[in-house]
Amino acid sequence: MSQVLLDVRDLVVEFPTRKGLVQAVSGVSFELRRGETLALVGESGCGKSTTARAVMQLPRPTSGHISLEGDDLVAAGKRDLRRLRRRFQMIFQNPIASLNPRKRISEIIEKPLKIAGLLDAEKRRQAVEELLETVGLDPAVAMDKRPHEFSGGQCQRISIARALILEPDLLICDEPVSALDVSIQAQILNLLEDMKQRYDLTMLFISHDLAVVRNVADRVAVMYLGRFCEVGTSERLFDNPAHPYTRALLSAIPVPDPTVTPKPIEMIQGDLPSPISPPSGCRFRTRCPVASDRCAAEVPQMRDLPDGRAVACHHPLIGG
Amino acid sequence: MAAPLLELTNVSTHFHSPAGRVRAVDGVSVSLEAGQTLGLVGESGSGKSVLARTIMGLLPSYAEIPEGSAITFDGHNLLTMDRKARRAISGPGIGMIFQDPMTSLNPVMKIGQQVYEGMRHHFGTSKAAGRERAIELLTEVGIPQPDVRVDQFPHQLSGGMRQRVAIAIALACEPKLLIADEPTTALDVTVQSGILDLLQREQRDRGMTLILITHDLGVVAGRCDQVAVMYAGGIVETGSTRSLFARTRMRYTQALLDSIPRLDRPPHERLKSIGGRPPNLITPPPGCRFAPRCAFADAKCEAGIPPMQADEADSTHRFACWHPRDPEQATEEVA
Amino acid sequence: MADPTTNRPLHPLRPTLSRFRRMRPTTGKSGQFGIAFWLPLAWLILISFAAIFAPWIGIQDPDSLDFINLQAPPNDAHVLGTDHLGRDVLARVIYGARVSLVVGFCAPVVGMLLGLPIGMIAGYFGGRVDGFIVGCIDTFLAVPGLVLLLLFSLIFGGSLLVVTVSLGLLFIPIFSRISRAATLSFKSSEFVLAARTIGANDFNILVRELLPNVVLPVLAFGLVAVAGAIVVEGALSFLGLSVPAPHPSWGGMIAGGREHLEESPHISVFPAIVMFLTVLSFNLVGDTLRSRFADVREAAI
Amino acid sequence: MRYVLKRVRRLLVVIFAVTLFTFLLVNVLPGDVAYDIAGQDASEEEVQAIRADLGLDRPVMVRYVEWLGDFVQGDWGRSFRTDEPVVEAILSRFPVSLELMLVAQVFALILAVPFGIIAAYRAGRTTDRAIATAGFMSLSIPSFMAAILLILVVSLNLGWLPTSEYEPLSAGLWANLRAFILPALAIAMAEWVILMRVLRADMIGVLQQDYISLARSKGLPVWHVILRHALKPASFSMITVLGLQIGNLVGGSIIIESIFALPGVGRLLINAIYARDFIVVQGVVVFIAFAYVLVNFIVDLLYAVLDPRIRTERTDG
Repeated sequence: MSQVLLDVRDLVVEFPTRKGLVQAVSGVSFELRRGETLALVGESGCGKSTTARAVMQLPRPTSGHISLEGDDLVAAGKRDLRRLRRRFQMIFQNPIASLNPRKRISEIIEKPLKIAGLLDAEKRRQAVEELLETVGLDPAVAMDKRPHEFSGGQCQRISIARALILEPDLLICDEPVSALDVSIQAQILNLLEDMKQRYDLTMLFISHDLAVVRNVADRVAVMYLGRFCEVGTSERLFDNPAHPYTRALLSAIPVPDPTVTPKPIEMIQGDLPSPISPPSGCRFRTRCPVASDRCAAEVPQMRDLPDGRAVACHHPLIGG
Repeated sequence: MAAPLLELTNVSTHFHSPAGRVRAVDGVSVSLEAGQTLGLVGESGSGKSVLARTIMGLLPSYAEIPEGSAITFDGHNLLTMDRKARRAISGPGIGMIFQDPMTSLNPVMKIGQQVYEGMRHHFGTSKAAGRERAIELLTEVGIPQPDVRVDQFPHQLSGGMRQRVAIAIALACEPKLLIADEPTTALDVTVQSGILDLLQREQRDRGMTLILITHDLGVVAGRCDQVAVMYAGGIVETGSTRSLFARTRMRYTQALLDSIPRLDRPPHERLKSIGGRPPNLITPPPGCRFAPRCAFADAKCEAGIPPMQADEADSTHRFACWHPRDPEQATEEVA
Repeated sequence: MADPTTNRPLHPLRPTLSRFRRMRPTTGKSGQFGIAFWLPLAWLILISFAAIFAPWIGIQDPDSLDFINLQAPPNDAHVLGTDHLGRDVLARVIYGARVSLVVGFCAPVVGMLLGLPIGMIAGYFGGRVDGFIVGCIDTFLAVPGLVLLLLFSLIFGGSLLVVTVSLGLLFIPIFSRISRAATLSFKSSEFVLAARTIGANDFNILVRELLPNVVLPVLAFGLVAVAGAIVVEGALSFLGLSVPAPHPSWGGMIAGGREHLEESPHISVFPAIVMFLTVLSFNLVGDTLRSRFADVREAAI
Repeated sequence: MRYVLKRVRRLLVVIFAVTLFTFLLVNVLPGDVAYDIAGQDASEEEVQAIRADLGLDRPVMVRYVEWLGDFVQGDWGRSFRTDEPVVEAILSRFPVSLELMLVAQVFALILAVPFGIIAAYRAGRTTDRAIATAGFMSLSIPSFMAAILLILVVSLNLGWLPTSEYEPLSAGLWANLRAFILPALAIAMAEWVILMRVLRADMIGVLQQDYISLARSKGLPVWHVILRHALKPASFSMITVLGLQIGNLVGGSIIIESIFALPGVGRLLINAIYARDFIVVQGVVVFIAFAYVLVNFIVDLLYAVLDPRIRTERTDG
């Protein structure tokens, strides 16, 4: 097995809000091996993006350890962190908003090099041109334009170029295709797959779309209200969910096939509980069809199932 | 065969802009019988929402509907009616649900009032009776504690609940036709299926006609009788849902279906993406609008607009393509 | 209303249609400015030209007294007539423009140079820094601007420099509010986050990422501020607290004609008209440019 | 409630800062009142005596603390010139300023609301542009110029509303009100445009919202949609601006009060400034600042009444 690149232990992120302290991420642990793609899935408010940003140290997490091949990111000082940032980069959900509207494309992409103090102007320009070509844009046309002259898909290509110019080890993708149309989405997903091969990337992929996740991920972690429900390889998890929430999510996805009648989802309808005062015990219990008294009393711990995945549930759907 | 409830004949909607005339909707013809559900599918910019607003009469002032367009609803031409008669149709005739429930409810008006306001205007219902009816409707759309919620403001509800309120508002005047414009796009996937189930139930129970606008072919597949696929302002393929999915003819429809990542495919499978991007609607390509992105396009496609033609097996299945896909053949190589 | 080809009077459009919004027809053809821009601009150029070259364009001495023609209505010798001391109104209006234009341009610049960084720092760093700056601005705003100006001019005496600088100080709160609001709106946008992920420091983000975006709305307000500064200077000189007499200024001339409104309204009315046209022109030109900037920004975001 | 307390605390801090700021401005900066009182021929000893008499020879912070102590007890000092207690001087003139500002804002609102609505509804069209142009012209007439023009045209040329003396309310409502019509118009001349433009901008934004489309899709008449659905959410910014303008009630009417000879606080202030009667200036400035902060505080609370989103958020918190 390849070595661990990113190790996250007991990550907690809290935000003060007007109504009280919100714990957006409550003790999440995972590791990411070199060359692997781990997807975090869940619905809005589950803490998946917060987790990704905590890994980016934007903002710094409340507690927990995050180490990138032995370098502790949480403990790193400002200066060290800035140096370490070269090795982990991020692309964002909104491709247009993530590019400064007042800057030229060439300035946007070369900025990481400039800040890192790498290469001279001529070499930087060359690097930008090569990378633009790699992500499928014509450098001659694109270099001197500004972001608003491009479509969403093209802007996402530019974002990818900016993230890759420092040749990072880890690429964090925060909902990179959810703002894009289906036909463009496929282009970007294919491009990410190509870049992963070419630059030997390890990816942390955040998405609410399970079909997209199925396509890109080696392993998947399902999140609900700040905690992991289930982590496993994408085949096992999708073909045979162990956590009732995973099953509910999967059953809710509409299938583009008229011969499949949509089934009612296996989850109690209702609102997401308030993250300020989450339910005791298992956080999913208020909407879980198989919840018992034990679920209210006792927080389910992550445990390994025989098939190699981990689930946090008192009544898993398989492997008891 | 009964006369259709809604019939669009050669409907176009153009926007005036300094850069030129934007042909947001261009020559759309489609008809819908009472009690049917039509799925209107397309990517952003395909004109599906503009078409909905054209039917509903909600276009901005710089829009123009060119001569020759006709929208017949229940025997009336909506485009030539006087304003007052047209308003009498909005509500009891046609109701609408919008995409984002966070912005489609008035933030400073009580939920109950928003529900019964239409009834008061059209039927002269009293306030007390309207409030009673609003509570009934809120119960019907699955809102817990409707007698409390009726006096609350929208921000006190979650997104899914607000969309249920929006449905109650649309249902209040018992419309014959309900247009739902991407009703679940802004919602989480587990909430989405609840809303779609509700819409489907109401449609069936009330014998209502429903137009479901979405970008998600999956949503359409399980819940619509008919599908119309839009691309760059026009309908490129329409037919019964079963036939359209089983015997896809138009190259764009097929490309769209192919580009969707699917749960039943293995991980890391290369997706069949569509190259390029949708055309500029100020100066659209002269021929087939999909031609610049189509793997099967040739000189003919670039020169002339393909006419609508019927599928051999099902005459209600119509499509606009010079080189339609052979539905009997499983996969095809690029010609 | 039976013609389906006419624009239906159905107004609102929704956010998803907003991509069409910037295509809304504007006055004239695209890329061109209408007459509501060129005419005021021409006036501004004319008045600036006259003010700059006042000594060389063959007008009379604004301070020379013509005792034969006291309060003379417009005539051949005095195109706009004379005031109660027999001074040429045209000459005084043109020399008065020097004061108005200098104060009008310089005061907003002073306000902008100080207000912009203050607002950006408050918006960017937030927390206590923001609380302190906003508190100071609130305090400053609670004292009426005209009162402050009056105090300043009493304490330091009325001179062009004092008026310009103190008026400039008054513009600080407005400019810092605008730049603070703009900074706040851009601060949490993803491109700033992206800059952080590549290790940019606060200074770099403020100057390279935020400033180019914040400066646009601030500049757009600048021309409107010029109009405002001319008005306030006019009010000050009307009260006799701007540049000292007998130096001509528009407000002072309007005030000077007050006593003779009934028999010689031209003494007040001509400077009033010139001042009105100048303020109007700055407002119109500023508004056109501002909506143009806003369009650019809207298209860019 | 916690929200209100927080606002009150903030209000007190600003008031305190204003008193300090004003006191320092008036006392530290050059220009000594003792010389003025003593007159030009006074000897240095006489001046020193006056300074000692007024307590001006002590350190400024000591004087500030003393003044603040008296101030909170309601003793704002006496005018150097007239010996009138400052508090009484202000309170006796305040109703005039208040009435002037209220009448002016009523005029401004009468113009701003209908024109703002029409301009927003016809945004980009001829009507909108006509209103915008008229607004720009009106905005470009400074209030002192408007005052002169109104006197010239309305009083002198047309002979209506001769520039009349101020009469107290006891002299009859019309006699009292007519003195305010021209001055209020002069103030409203620019202010209605500001209100109108704020309302128009917000109204355009609101009219683009989906909830307006939803209201229209119910088949409601346009006027109903505008008045019942759009006006309330579109008027929040306008109310803020209105609050700022009313809060600025004295600062905005100093010149107008002196042109029309209205015995308001503004005239008191300007006369005190000319007379270098700094104890009065100080009192009036603090009073004005207090009024300004207080009105803004009230507007903030008003928001909570008007906007249910804020109301529940704040009671929840």
